[in-house]
Order: sequence, then structure tokens, then C-alpha cells
Amino acid sequence: MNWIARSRAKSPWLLHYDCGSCNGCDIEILACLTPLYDIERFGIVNMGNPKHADILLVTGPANHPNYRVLKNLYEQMPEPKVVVVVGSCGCTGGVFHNCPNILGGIDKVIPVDVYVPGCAAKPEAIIDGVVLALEKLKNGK
Amino acid sequence: MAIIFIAAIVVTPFIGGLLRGIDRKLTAHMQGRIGPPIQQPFYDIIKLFSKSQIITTRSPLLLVYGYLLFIVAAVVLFALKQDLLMLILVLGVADVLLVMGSFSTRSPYSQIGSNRELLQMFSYEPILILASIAIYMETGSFLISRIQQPLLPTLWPVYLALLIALIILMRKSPFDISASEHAHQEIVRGIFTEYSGLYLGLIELAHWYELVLVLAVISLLWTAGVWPGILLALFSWFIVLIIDNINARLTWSWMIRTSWVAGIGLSILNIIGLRLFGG
Amino acid sequence: MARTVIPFGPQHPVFPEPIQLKLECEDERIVGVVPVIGYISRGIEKAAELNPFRNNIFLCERVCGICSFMHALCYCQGIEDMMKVEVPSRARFLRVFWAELSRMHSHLLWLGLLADSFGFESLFMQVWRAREIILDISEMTSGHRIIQSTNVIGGVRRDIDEEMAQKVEEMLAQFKELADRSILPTILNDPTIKERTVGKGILTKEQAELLAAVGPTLRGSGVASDMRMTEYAAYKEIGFEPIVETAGDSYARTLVRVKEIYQSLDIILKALSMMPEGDIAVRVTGRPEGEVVSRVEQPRGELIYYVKGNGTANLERLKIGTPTFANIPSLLVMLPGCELADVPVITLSIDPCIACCER
Amino acid sequence: MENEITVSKAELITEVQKMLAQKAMFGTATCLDLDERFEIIYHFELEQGLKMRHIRVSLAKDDTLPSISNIYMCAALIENEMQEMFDIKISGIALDFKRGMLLAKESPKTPLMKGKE
Repeated sequence: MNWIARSRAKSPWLLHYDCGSCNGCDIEILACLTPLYDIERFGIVNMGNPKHADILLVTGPANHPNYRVLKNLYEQMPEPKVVVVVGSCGCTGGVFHNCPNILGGIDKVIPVDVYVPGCAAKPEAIIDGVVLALEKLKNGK
Repeated sequence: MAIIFIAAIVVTPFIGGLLRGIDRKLTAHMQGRIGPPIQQPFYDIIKLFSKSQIITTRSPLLLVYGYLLFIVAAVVLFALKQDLLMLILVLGVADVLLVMGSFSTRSPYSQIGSNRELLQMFSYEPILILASIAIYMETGSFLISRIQQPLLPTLWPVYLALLIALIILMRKSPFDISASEHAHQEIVRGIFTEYSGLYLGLIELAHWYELVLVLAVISLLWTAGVWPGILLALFSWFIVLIIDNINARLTWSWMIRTSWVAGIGLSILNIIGLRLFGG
Repeated sequence: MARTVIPFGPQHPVFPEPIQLKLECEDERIVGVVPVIGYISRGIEKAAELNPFRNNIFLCERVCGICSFMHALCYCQGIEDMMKVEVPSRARFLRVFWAELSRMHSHLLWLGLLADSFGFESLFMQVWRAREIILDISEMTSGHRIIQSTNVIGGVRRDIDEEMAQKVEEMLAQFKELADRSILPTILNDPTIKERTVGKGILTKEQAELLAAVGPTLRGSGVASDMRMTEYAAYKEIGFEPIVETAGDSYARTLVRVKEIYQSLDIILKALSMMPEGDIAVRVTGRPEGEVVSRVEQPRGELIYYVKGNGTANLERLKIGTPTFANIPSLLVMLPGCELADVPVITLSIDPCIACCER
Repeated sequence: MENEITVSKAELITEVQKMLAQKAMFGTATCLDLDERFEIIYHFELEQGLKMRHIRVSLAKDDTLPSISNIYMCAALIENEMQEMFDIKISGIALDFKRGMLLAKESPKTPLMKGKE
């Protein structure tokens, strides 16, 4: 079992979904892949396919048009899986709290494990959030 | 014989996994990154095996087992120094099983992916067959055990053609058309989109076997002693990595053009040359 | 193969943002396309009526994180215009500085994504590495990597001193060296890039004008239209010539953006050297009343703000007309007839920013 | 705003056709809710964007506006948006999303109307 826990912690594959953010956090997530931050050092790969992913990175607040897409993506991911919310607006609704089309934080739609605040969250913070999520992944929930 | 048999099955994936790890490390360094540790592919595969399974339809899963089985069979054929032509045929059957598996899912991405995988097969299979014919003309037999002399001096055009086939089989740019390594293309992960967990792991394992097998076929071109062949194979593998990093992905029509004109052309010229001047 | 409809998106690795293109395909040839937008519409225009007008700057900045400075600039210029505020000239130069900085980072970001869309991983990495230098400058001068948040009504929030200006010049020289060495030659010479972009997604001059394309999409089709020609901020003193390519294909649009990166670099250096001494903001009192249309050139094209104030602390109406919204119709002309493999390249060649588009 | 004309609903189409004849580019359109009626402003750009021209139309709340998307195809998107955000009727849009472009089924209806908060 030890081997499995170790492998899970060493090989988290990401799925990134933009749920209505301003793009700021999304480009910071992409910046994490690039030479300066290089999260592939930790075996993290951005997969873009829910069926292959272990960690769901969500940016932006949940809104009416796409909360179902988010739910679908979450359900398509095989266990064990964790959800990391990036950005202040994803945590609570943030600056968009009084927009008419907004539901609020991501936790109104799917269970969230790690919250990364910041507007826009810095790459260091995002990496930190993913590392926190690994603890959860290791134990297989 | 039993020892060779078991060794081929057990040791090959280790070599394949290690090669994939070094591949990722080297690629990262070429892109100015540090990259994952070399044992990363093993972490990935153990994790994939331990994921829960989401099963949509059963038939593709059976075909995945078939795919792995046929590739292992091809590796064993090679280890036992059997018929080269037979080996290529078995490899082809394995690939057809994979394509059938993806065709039977409903996702448009994996269907287009399998379409393209078929096109890839049409691109590299002729090269492999022509290469084995060229080897036959040099050694007088399709049996791997009969290859004794270094073939590269007379078969260098075939070697170049095999390099093209190697790029296609390793799914590297410019020919990463049916499924790219990183899922950043128009059909996501193409042919692999619908597989998850254990089955994705099995496919990955099959790839490791396949990679070692194709490199082994290339190493046949210099069998004087053990090392020259292995060095030749590793050298070709390294060339493919460099090509991957200095090219964009191209379209399937371009792939067919290149592999047929350059790959098949070179092989046929080589065969004609052998018939006229040597043999 | 029969006619199939491929749902391209909303979650798709090629686009970091959700947009869906329903592609009608015959084999791999696209015969029809229907864009499905609205996945991230938030209703910012309504929220802008509910907030006090000064707070709207923060909301406008978050219409789009990539061009957040431009949105704030456009909004502030509109309000200043309406309230007849004279912005100090040092503030106008500082605005040009940050505006061009965000244009550079936006174009570099796009170039990286384009490289990724046709599978050129190492170019993607090189471009983003160079982009980090620009982001460092942004962080050093404004305090944040992406959302600079330096605009206020009546000027800017932060100043750049002599020492910092010198450091910026050094970093820009470092960037230029890196770009000259590893990015520009690849884009100009690599045959596989040309294979994937030349002649793909052609938009003629007439089509571009009729479909009201904006920004590099329009300039790539041979129309010399750039809002910076209207000489807002300090573009009058600095001087400006739009960059135009005539081919109208994806490669032309790429070239326009690459040349604009270099042009922005020059404008930044000019702005730093020509910057006059003085205040960076004036105090603005009173409440906005009246109607005004404000336009700036965003990295993606023309941005139009229509602002109507009614003499209270809240605005009567704020209308945001974004470049991606204007560029989507031209996509409907470019896509049919191309291959599936070209869809990401052509779609990215208009530099879609869905967050802007749907607000 | 400078360079602005006010036209009636009936004159709109001829006025927009005049803009097309002058090779003006369509910028965008704004809809205003003035409690008892709607006001729609079409923004056009002349001389490659250097000059602007605004056409203002006033419309009773229960009236129907003719679409200009048959002259400027690109106006279809913004007309769809106006139709969704305000309770305004526009006839003959070239690409009609039937009030489903930006808003979903569960979203609040016509959110930009006054008195909806």
C-alpha cells in the first residue's frame, strides 16, 4: 500500500476548468507549467481530460450556464480525486458577488478540498495549494 | 529458452519505462526546464493501476488486453530470434485491436483519433515490411537469428526510413497525430481519450514494450557484438527527441506524403540498389 | 465517414477558457460551424450599475485578467472625459508604459498558446520564459504580476522613480536579447510553423471591413486601423504608426503580433525617456453626469466603453464592447473549408478572450 | 456625444444603408432602459476608426425593432445580446440564438432591465 500512496503523491495529473474567472488565474496556472515554475518537477502534468485526471483545478465563480459542465467533469474523474479552487472569486464569489448570472463559490456545486485565495493567485500559491491537495490524494480519501 | 522468455517479458517494460523517464527529463532540459525524476513513468503507471475504474462499455477493455498481449507476443518473438516478417504482422494486429477498441466508443474525439491511428499504420507498416525485405535480401532469410554481419553500410537508406517510422511510433512531433503525448491538441488525447485508470496504464505498458521492440529492430542493423546495435538504437532515439523539439505538429496528409515519399521511397531505392549492385 | 458534429469544447485543452464550437465535419473537413458562447457570462454590466462609480475600476479590471489594465484605462478615460478632468501629463506617460507592458505580455501569452496549439512545445516554453521577464517588470512597478490595478480616476496610483526606470531598461534589454535569439528566428524561418499557418483561415480586406473585425485580425488583412491613432493618453507626444500585413491568413496575424511586441518595446523605452516631471494624479470631486464613448486599443483590438452617468454615485449604464465579441463573426468566415487539425490554429489566430467576450 | 443623429424606427434601415455606402465599420450597439421606453444607440466607425458616428433610435417598450443584421452581419451577436438582456423584440436577426446566447435556462431573465435587482 505504501507504494501506491507514494505513487499517487508523485504523479498527480491536473484538469483545469475555467468556470467564469477573468483569465488572470488561468494564465497563472499555465505559467506554472513553464520553465520558471515547472511543476512537471513534481510529476504534475496538465492533462485536459477528466478521465485521466486526479486533481481538478477550478478558477472563477460558479455561474448558471456552466455549473452543469463542472458537475459533469467532476463526475467523470475516477476516484481518488481532489478539487482545488484557485482565486478569490472561486472561493466566495469575490468581486463578482453581485453579478446577476453568478451562483457564488464553487463549493455550492461540488465539494472543494483546497481553497487558494488571491486575485489573481500567484503561481507559488497555486503550487502550494496543489501540494496541500496531495496529502489528501495520498490517503485515497 | 524459458529464461529468455521470462526475461523478455519482465525486463522489457523496465527498459521501456526507464527510456520514457529519460525522454521526459531530456525533453524538459531541451525546453529549459528541470523536468520530472527519471522514475516518473513508474509512479504514473502504479497510480493508474490503483485508480478506481469507470467502465462505460466492455468491448474496448477486452481489446486493450488483446493489444497488450499481441505486443508482448511480438517482443517474445524477437527475444527468441524468430521470423521478422511474422513479428511485424503481430505488431500490426496489436495496433488494429487498439483501433477497434477506440472505434467502439462513442466519443467523436476517440473515433477521429482511431481514424488517424489507422492512417499512421498505413504510413509506418510499409516501411517496416520493406525494411525486413531489405534485410532478407542481405541475409537471405527473414529469421532474426540469421543476421550476423553489420547491415548499416549497405542498408543506410532503410535506416533513415526506419527513423521516420520510429517518430510515428513514439508519437512525437511532427507526427503526433492520433494522440499527442501532452493533451494539447484538437482531439484531446485522441485515441486514448476514453480510457482511464487500469486500462490507460495497460496501454502505457504496451507502449513501453513497443518502444523497446522498435528500437531492438533498429539495433539489428548492427549486430556485430552487443554494444554497437544498442548504441545505434539509442542514437536514433535521441535524434527523434531532438526532432520532436524543433518541430510543430503537422497534419495527417502531410504525414502520409512524407512517410510514403521519403520512407517508402528510400526503402525501395535501397532494395533496387541491392538488386543491381550487391546481394 | 458521414457528416458528424463535433462539440469542440467547452472544456478543451486547446482553449484555457470555455467556448464551444459545434463543428460540422465531413471526414476531417469542416463544413459548418456554430459558436456556442455564454459559459462564463457573469453580467458585469449589471453589477457596474450597482457599485459606486469609483469602485467600478476594480470590477472593470476583472472583466479580463489579461488586458485588465486596458479595461481600467478605458473606464477611467471615459469618466474623466465626462467629468472634464485634466489628467497630469506624467500620469498619461505612465499609463502608456503599463498599457504597452500589458500588450507585450498578452501577445507573448498568445504566441505561446499558438505554439502549443500546433504541438510546438519547446517554442511555447521559450516564449513563456521570455514573458516572465515582462511579468517581473510588471510586478516590480505595480506590485502585481497580472492585474496591475494602477489606474484611478484622475491619474495613476504609483510612480516610477529614476532607479526603477533604469532597472526596467536593463530587463527590457535582457528580454530583447532572448527574443532575438530564440523566438523571432523560429517564427520567421521554421518550415513547420509556416506549413501550419500560411494560407490558413484567410480573411480578405473586404470581409474584414464588413464583418467589423478589430485589432491584429483587421490589421493582418491590410486595414491600417488602430485606436492608438486617436492619440489618447500620451500617444500623441510619443507618436505612433500601425503595423499592417496584407496576406490576411493566420501567419499574417502572427507577424502583426510579433512586430507589435517589438513596437511596444520601443514605445515603452520612449515613454520612459520622455516622461515629464510632475504629479501623477489629480483629486476628482463630484459625480459623473452625461454620456460618453471611450475607446482604447486593447491587445486584441478596439475596446469600446459607453458610460452614462446621472449625477448620483452610481452609473446609469455601462456598456462594454469587447474585441473578441467583434471578432467572432470573422471566425465564421475563416473556419468553413479548413481541416479539423487547423481549427485550433485558426481559432487562436483571432486571439479569443472569452472572459472579455461574455463579460 | 458628438456626431450623433436621432432617427425614427422607420428611418433606421435607410440610415444604416447609408453608413454601409460610406464604408463605415460597425462598432457596437448599446441599449438603454429609460423606464417608459428603450433607446438603442448604434456606434459606427468612419475613416478606419478615427471618427465615430452614433445613430440613436427611440423605441416604445412593446414595439418591435427591425434587425440591421441583414446589412451588417456582425450586428447579429449584439442584437442577440440586447434581446436577452432587455425585454426588447428584434425581428429578423440573421443568427438568432432565441435568447440562449449568454444566459442559461436558470439565469435571471432580462437582467439589465431597471428594477430587476
